[in-house]
Amino acid sequence: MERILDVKDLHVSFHTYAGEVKAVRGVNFHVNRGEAVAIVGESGCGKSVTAQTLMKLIPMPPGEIKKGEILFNGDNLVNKSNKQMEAIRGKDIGMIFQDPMTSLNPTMTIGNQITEGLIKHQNMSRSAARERAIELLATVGIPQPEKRVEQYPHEFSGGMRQRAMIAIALSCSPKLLIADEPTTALDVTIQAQILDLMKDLQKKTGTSIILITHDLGVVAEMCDRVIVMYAGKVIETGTVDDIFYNPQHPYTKGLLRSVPRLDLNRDEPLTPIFGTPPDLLRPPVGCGFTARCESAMRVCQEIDPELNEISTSQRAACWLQHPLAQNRAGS
Amino acid sequence: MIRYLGKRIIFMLISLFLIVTATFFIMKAVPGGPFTSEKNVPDEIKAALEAKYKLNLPMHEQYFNYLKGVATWDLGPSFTEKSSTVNEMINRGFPVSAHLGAQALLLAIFGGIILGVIAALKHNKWQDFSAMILAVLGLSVPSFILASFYQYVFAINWGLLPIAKWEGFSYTILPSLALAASPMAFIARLTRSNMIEVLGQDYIKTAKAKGLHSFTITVRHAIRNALLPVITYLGPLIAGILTGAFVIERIFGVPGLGREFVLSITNRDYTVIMGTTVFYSIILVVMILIVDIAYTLVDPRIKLSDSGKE
Amino acid sequence: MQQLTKEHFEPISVDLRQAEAIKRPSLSFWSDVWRRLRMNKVAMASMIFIAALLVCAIVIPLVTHNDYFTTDLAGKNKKPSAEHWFGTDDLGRDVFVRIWYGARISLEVGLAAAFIDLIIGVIWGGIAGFYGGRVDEIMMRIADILFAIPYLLVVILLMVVLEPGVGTIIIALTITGWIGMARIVRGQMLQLKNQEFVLAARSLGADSNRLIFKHLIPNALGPIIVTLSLTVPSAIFAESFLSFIGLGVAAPIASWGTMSNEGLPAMKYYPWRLMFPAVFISVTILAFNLFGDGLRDAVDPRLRK
Amino acid sequence: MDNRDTLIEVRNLKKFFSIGDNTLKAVNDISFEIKRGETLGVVGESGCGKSTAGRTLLRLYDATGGDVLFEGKSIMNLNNQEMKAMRRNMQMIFQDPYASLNPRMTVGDIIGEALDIHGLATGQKRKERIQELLSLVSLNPEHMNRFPHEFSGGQRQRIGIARALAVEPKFIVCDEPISALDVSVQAQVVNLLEQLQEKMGLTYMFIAHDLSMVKYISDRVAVMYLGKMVELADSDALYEKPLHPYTQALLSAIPIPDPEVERNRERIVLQGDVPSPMNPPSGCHFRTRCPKAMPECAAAVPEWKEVEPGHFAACHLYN
Amino acid sequence: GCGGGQQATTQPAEQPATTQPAAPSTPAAEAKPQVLKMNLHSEPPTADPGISEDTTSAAIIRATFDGLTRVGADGKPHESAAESYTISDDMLTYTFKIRDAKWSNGDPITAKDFEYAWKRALDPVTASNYAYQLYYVKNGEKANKKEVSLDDVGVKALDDKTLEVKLENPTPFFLELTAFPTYFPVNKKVIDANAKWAGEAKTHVGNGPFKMENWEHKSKLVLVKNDNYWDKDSVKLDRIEFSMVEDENTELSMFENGELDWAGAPMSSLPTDAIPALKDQGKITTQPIAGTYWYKFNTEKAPFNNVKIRKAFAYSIDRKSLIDNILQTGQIPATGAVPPSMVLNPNGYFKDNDVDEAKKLLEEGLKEAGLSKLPAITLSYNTSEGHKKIAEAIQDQWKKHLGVDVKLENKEWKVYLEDMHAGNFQVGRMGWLGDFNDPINFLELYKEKMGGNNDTRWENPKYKELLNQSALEADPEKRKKILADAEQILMDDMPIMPIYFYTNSWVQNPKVKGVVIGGLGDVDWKWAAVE
Ligand SMILES: Nc1ncnc2c1ncn2[C@@H]1O[C@H](COP(=O)(O)OP(=O)(O)OP(=O)(O)O)[C@@H](O)[C@H]1O
Ligand SMILES: Nc1ncnc2c1ncn2[C@@H]1O[C@H](COP(=O)(O)OP(=O)(O)OP(=O)(O)O)[C@@H](O)[C@H]1O
Ligand SMILES: [Mg+2]
Ligand SMILES: [Mg+2]
Repeated sequence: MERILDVKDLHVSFHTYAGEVKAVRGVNFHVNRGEAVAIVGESGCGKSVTAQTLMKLIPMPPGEIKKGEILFNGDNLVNKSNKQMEAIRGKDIGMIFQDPMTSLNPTMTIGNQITEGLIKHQNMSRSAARERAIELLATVGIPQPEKRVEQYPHEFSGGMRQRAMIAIALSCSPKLLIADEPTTALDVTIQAQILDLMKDLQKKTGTSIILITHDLGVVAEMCDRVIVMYAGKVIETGTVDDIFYNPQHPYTKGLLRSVPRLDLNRDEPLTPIFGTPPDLLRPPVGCGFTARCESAMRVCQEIDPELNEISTSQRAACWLQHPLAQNRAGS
Repeated sequence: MIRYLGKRIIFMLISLFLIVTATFFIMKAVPGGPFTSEKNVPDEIKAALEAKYKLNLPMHEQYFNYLKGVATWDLGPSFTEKSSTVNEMINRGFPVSAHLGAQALLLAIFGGIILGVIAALKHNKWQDFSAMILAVLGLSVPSFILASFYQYVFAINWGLLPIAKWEGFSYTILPSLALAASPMAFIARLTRSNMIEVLGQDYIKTAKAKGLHSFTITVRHAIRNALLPVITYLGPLIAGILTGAFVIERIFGVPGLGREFVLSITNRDYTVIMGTTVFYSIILVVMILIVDIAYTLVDPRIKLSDSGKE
Repeated sequence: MQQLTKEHFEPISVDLRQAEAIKRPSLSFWSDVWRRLRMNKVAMASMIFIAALLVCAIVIPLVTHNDYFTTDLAGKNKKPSAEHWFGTDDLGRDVFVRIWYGARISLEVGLAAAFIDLIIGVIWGGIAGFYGGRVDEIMMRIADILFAIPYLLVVILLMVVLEPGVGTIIIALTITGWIGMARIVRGQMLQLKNQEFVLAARSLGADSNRLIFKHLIPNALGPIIVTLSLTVPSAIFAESFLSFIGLGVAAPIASWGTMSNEGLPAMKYYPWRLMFPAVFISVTILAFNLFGDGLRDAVDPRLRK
Repeated sequence: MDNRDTLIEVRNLKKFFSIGDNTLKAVNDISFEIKRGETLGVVGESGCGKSTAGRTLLRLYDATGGDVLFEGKSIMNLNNQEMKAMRRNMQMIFQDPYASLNPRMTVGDIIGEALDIHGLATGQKRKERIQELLSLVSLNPEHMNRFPHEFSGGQRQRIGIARALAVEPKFIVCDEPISALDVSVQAQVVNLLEQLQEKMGLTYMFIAHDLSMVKYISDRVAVMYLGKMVELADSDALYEKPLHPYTQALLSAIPIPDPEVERNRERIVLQGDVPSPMNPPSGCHFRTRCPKAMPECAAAVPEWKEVEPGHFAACHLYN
Repeated sequence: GCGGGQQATTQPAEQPATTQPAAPSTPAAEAKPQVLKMNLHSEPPTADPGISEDTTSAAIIRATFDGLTRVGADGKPHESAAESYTISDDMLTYTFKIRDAKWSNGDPITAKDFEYAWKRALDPVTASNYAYQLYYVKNGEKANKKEVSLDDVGVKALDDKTLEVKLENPTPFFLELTAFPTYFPVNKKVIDANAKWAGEAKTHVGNGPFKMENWEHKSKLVLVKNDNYWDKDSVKLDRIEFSMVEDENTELSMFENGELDWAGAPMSSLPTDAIPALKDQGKITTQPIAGTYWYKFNTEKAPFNNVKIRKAFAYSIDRKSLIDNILQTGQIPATGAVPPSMVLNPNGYFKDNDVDEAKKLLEEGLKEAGLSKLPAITLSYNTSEGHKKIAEAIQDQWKKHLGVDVKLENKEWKVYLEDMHAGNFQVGRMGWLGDFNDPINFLELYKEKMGGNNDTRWENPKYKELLNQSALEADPEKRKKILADAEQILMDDMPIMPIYFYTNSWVQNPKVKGVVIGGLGDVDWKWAAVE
């Protein structure tokens, strides 16, 4: 399978008053053509930073790509100038942001916000771009698109805004679509609509998708592969089935366990992961999960585990995978 | 909309009435009158003068006469400038002050916005610091010093521009510059902080993700949103600037309304005090209304309605 | 790479409490503000400058051998020299000493006016913004009306009613000075009053006073500080105007504003008479503004890391 | 369950906001009761009036109409003094653990405020009580001098809970107490709430839009749509046999964290958007998106009735 | 009279100074129009002679109108609109023969225009501040106070060319008065047609050497030569262009830039700080004018109810040093009330800077008052940089010489005036510029305790008596003696403490010649020329 994106050993830091926040600490993953990959993980574990780094959208300064490669179609984006990036953004890689309420410019019509990208990347005339914008709005299921293009975001409901965002992201038929928690701010029924729409569009256009979320239900519904992040690192990756049915990392397990299921009885208590994620200002030595891990070992406090191949599709970074620890894995 | 405007206009009229009333009675309470002078005139002449200007009437009658004058926009004769009526003085002085003010305002708004935008775009870099030091200097050097300084440098030393008087475009440059300094500095600071805030907003990231050039983003997405708070500040500023600035007008010999404001008070020129105050207040309340309306034009989210706006 | 042994794979018990331990030192709100402020070099420099200014204004007049009132008509308009560091004015008085006496007045007036504006503006704007609706409408219209009444007239009336002096100046400055602060605070109130923590306090049974003064105003500190740092310069300028009218401190003592006013016509001939007071005003105001900006950043929890 | 007495009774509660010249009917005539020691879940889409209902119920908003009885006593006509006393009985936990804690107050002061207002404890006793409360919500009592920004989201939410508990209330409205939290942390808070309920016999109104969590925590669940209550039943009954088409759609829309289930699931995907609450559709508000809409839905507002014992719904299908 | 925030009044005076007589016009001068560029400082409040009361208006009116007489470069009134006049033996009736001349609009000038103008000024309806200038005319005062009809006023046009004036008393300076704006004729037809005739250049009609071409209010005013003027051959200037810039620094800068031909007195003043430099360049012209700058004591309030203390304060001032260092423009130290141009006792009444005597007097005074030490004194002045400097210097001198603590207090002008008139002060600054050139104008001020301009609350029966006597005395020498005695009393009792006599100082383009400036500071451009 052709890799459209290959991220190698990515390190991203933010320089703040308090010191260096190491938000992403050596992330490796890839995305194949036509595939939907999920990135899951707790809030603050570096999902958004990773995603935005792919398009070099993190503010620099304070952000800095300290190390690593981002190979997009074989080109290393890390070395590209801002000007070169402008040609890629929106055209080859599209992005949908988490909060549709704040991601659209409140003082500009929806139509203008869609046509901007078209005019820039496709050299369309204003009127052609407008026609296309109406088409796009229709595609994402907005009724009366001719009327709606002239409206402002505040005249749209949340779901419609997110659809408009999708229309913007898809306007130039990008090869890769990054959706950063596209439905977190939406209601379940609207979320269902949006996910349906994205699936549909992916089928039609064959675009690759990186879907960032922390809702495992959404992952199960949408994606082919999953990347689990924790404290700025990838700790486990695999196909959806691998992750849901055969999780290896205690964090992944904990995550799956703490979600209440509809079939759960009220008398059984939920099983949360105790504690809080580490402060990335002072990233822990060793595995970042040690302090919260029920099967922590001494080595976890000292040495950071690397991603180990579990199967052809699954890899996990945990000392429990180490031969010396095998006997303890079950306990 | 019509209902809203109607309500606003009624509020405006009430405010105006209160301003006129308060000013009238404060003015009467202040010691000295238009005919107080170093060379006391005989009482009979004083009485004749007072009769001529109807100052011999009981206070409430003077007050009602005055209200009547305001309502019919007949503000009466000036006591000191015997050849003019207050209406004439306003008609003459306001266009000049407004011209000067408009120029200064344009300068302040454009200059302030440009400075503020540059500072925000180069946040915490030297451009930011220099722009802000410039802005703080604008706030910390009083306009009269600035005015004299400009005169000294541009007019006297370099001879580039006329020193004073009001006879053509070149005469308007220095006073406009001097008048614009402080509002420009203020607008620059305001714009900067709003810009920084706006640049951190999600929709700027969206725009970047579209691959737009950063200049396009600044112009099309950021500035407009950053200017909203600046607009609210413009109401009183425009009113103040358009109706003149005493110090600048005096130093540059500009025949504007600002001098009238101050001189009428030192001369206890009652009709002029009242006339200029009424005029200023009208401009002020109208400007505040216009600014509110302008706000809805710039920000489509805001509807003109009583509780919708804050 | 280190050799891994079996011991490395001994389980360790995880004290869950410890997992929740907060690793950063505990700091009270103000000490945290102070810590952040200290890291802002510009703000610290400004603060040190202001402090030095205050100390000088107190100390220098006590120790110098020149005084601010003794005229020496023969030695008037002298250039800066070893004897008179900042030169002399048109009555032969030492500008250096006059600057420090002036600093006392200018700083006193600037700070006091800013402080009173703060109190009135915060209370007025706080109440208007908090209660909103009709109360707000009426209170803000009153402010507008006050703003429109000719200031000079009010000042002259005041002059008749009150004895001239620093106190009177401060009263005159604050008659309308608080309006700007009130506007800012009101805007903040309108924004903040719908925040959940306000609702939370309300649900505990907190009354309006508590909500306004314990919850809302502390959270509006940022804009309040910035407005305050703009109030100081306008008070310093306005003081010279009021002193000129006759409301302020009596000659021969002179504030910086008054000294620049007097020095202005001498700009061409005896530039030091304008330059020293003007530079002191500008630099002081610059310092106040930079310090204000720094403090604003320091008290803003959103910027805290 | 039915042997428990009624703690809260809500009768025809209404809360309208006027926005400009329009009226927004955020809560429009809802009635229900909550038994002592029970948890009533409230679900519904964003903007359907859940928070408003909770707040109006606590008289944080002045109700436009209707009544709320606490232990049989109406709280709508209490004067300030009586209301302050009543606040000790009824508390609220807020949705956003970041916005609901005053960033300029220490944790101790945030919790202590409740004690101060009601004069419950002063001096050393106040301190002890605060520490006790912190321990109760599994926070380190030594942290009372810290500021909210030093805590993580889950910890902050626990501070919010400690604040609500400080006055020893009988009834707590939990307004989406977990939706701002991470999945891994949500369970911590939910477990805590459950424990506290057991320990102190608390009664909850639990507002959320995460239906799985609501099902887990609630005895009964109410579903709201555009200011109206459309269904109310025991949670098991509701999830097993939803009556209202909206409830059905809602349940089917929940993504299940199980790829196998997801692959084989039939979902009811609703068409269209939630109409503006400013001018909701006539008759049944849901009819514009309802897959089973009938002509009479537009004509009349469906009646709120007990379709099965203890299972209420407002839908023309059951008329 | 003033030095204060307000405008001075002006009147014809004796001994005017001119800036060198104008040279006869040369062909070269005719080739190019002669233009004089002046600054008026502020907008003339009016160009109507009947109601004018300030220097600026008077200057414009003197340029655009012509009285029966006009004060020439020699300081004497000469026939102008009047071709000739006769004075009756009792000196109570003047008969003027009006010259054949035209108004600027071409109407003939008749005696009726004068009669109309004077009666108009006296008419209470006109409410002219300066109507009292006409009180010397019979029944003038009574008519103005509505006691008699205007028809009873002693001015009458016997025919178109003859004007008969009856006076109340023999008034030696009456001819001079007829050169004063209130006595100028106005054109009835013009006034009847448009009550606001004097407000615009278009409608303004005069009979003077110049006529108004353009008046942009607050901004500029242009006068051009009036071809209908009877003496147009003496008028060399083609145009006078006035700007109206109030700021003295700006004015001086414009002068230095060549944009003005004149800066400083009498319309404006020179910035004090510029004076040393200007003096060094030898550009400054200084001329005394009839005015005195003095401090008034409130003689009813302790400690200045004691004459010795008053004297001590007056004697201890070093006037010379004030003049040399602060004022710097050749003012004369005042040791009497009456200015030099009408001086009664050229040696003054006491010694300037007599510190020893002052100390002695203070000691005696304190003893008399039963005080051991003087309490702090408040010295008031009206808001102005100039007054402030003098006050500061005097404060320091009193401190040094007498060891007195003096507080300074400044007030806004009109508030100050009210306070002074109400006796609400201890020592306060005032000044007086002569309305006409006679000592009585100065001495009269302190005749009545509650007189409008006294303020000091001082009254002396002997002084009053002497002044009354002087009014009846016909012999000028004897009268002078009487007045000198009166001034002696004034200086013995010292209710006022004279400081200096005013001067006018200005800088001008050396090419400007023939501008006549009177002893009261009035300016006349009739004979001016630019070479
Ligand atoms: N501009 C910035 N300056 C400083 N730190 C930053 C900045 N942006 C992100 N970070 C830090 O980087 C870390 C990772 O943040 P990121 O936004 O990627 O988390 P996330 O996984 O997307 O979380 P969420 O689920 O809440 O969106 C966090 O600790 C955050 O505080
Ligand atoms: N103070 C207010 N003024 C005006 N309208 C309000 C106010 N508070 C809420 N509303 C409106 O009332 C309706 C119901 O709001 P509410 O906050 O109760 O919804 P919710 O169900 O809690 O939604 P969410 O799940 O987003 O919290 C919304 O349309 C909202 O816009
Ligand atoms: Mg994120
Ligand atoms: Mg809610």
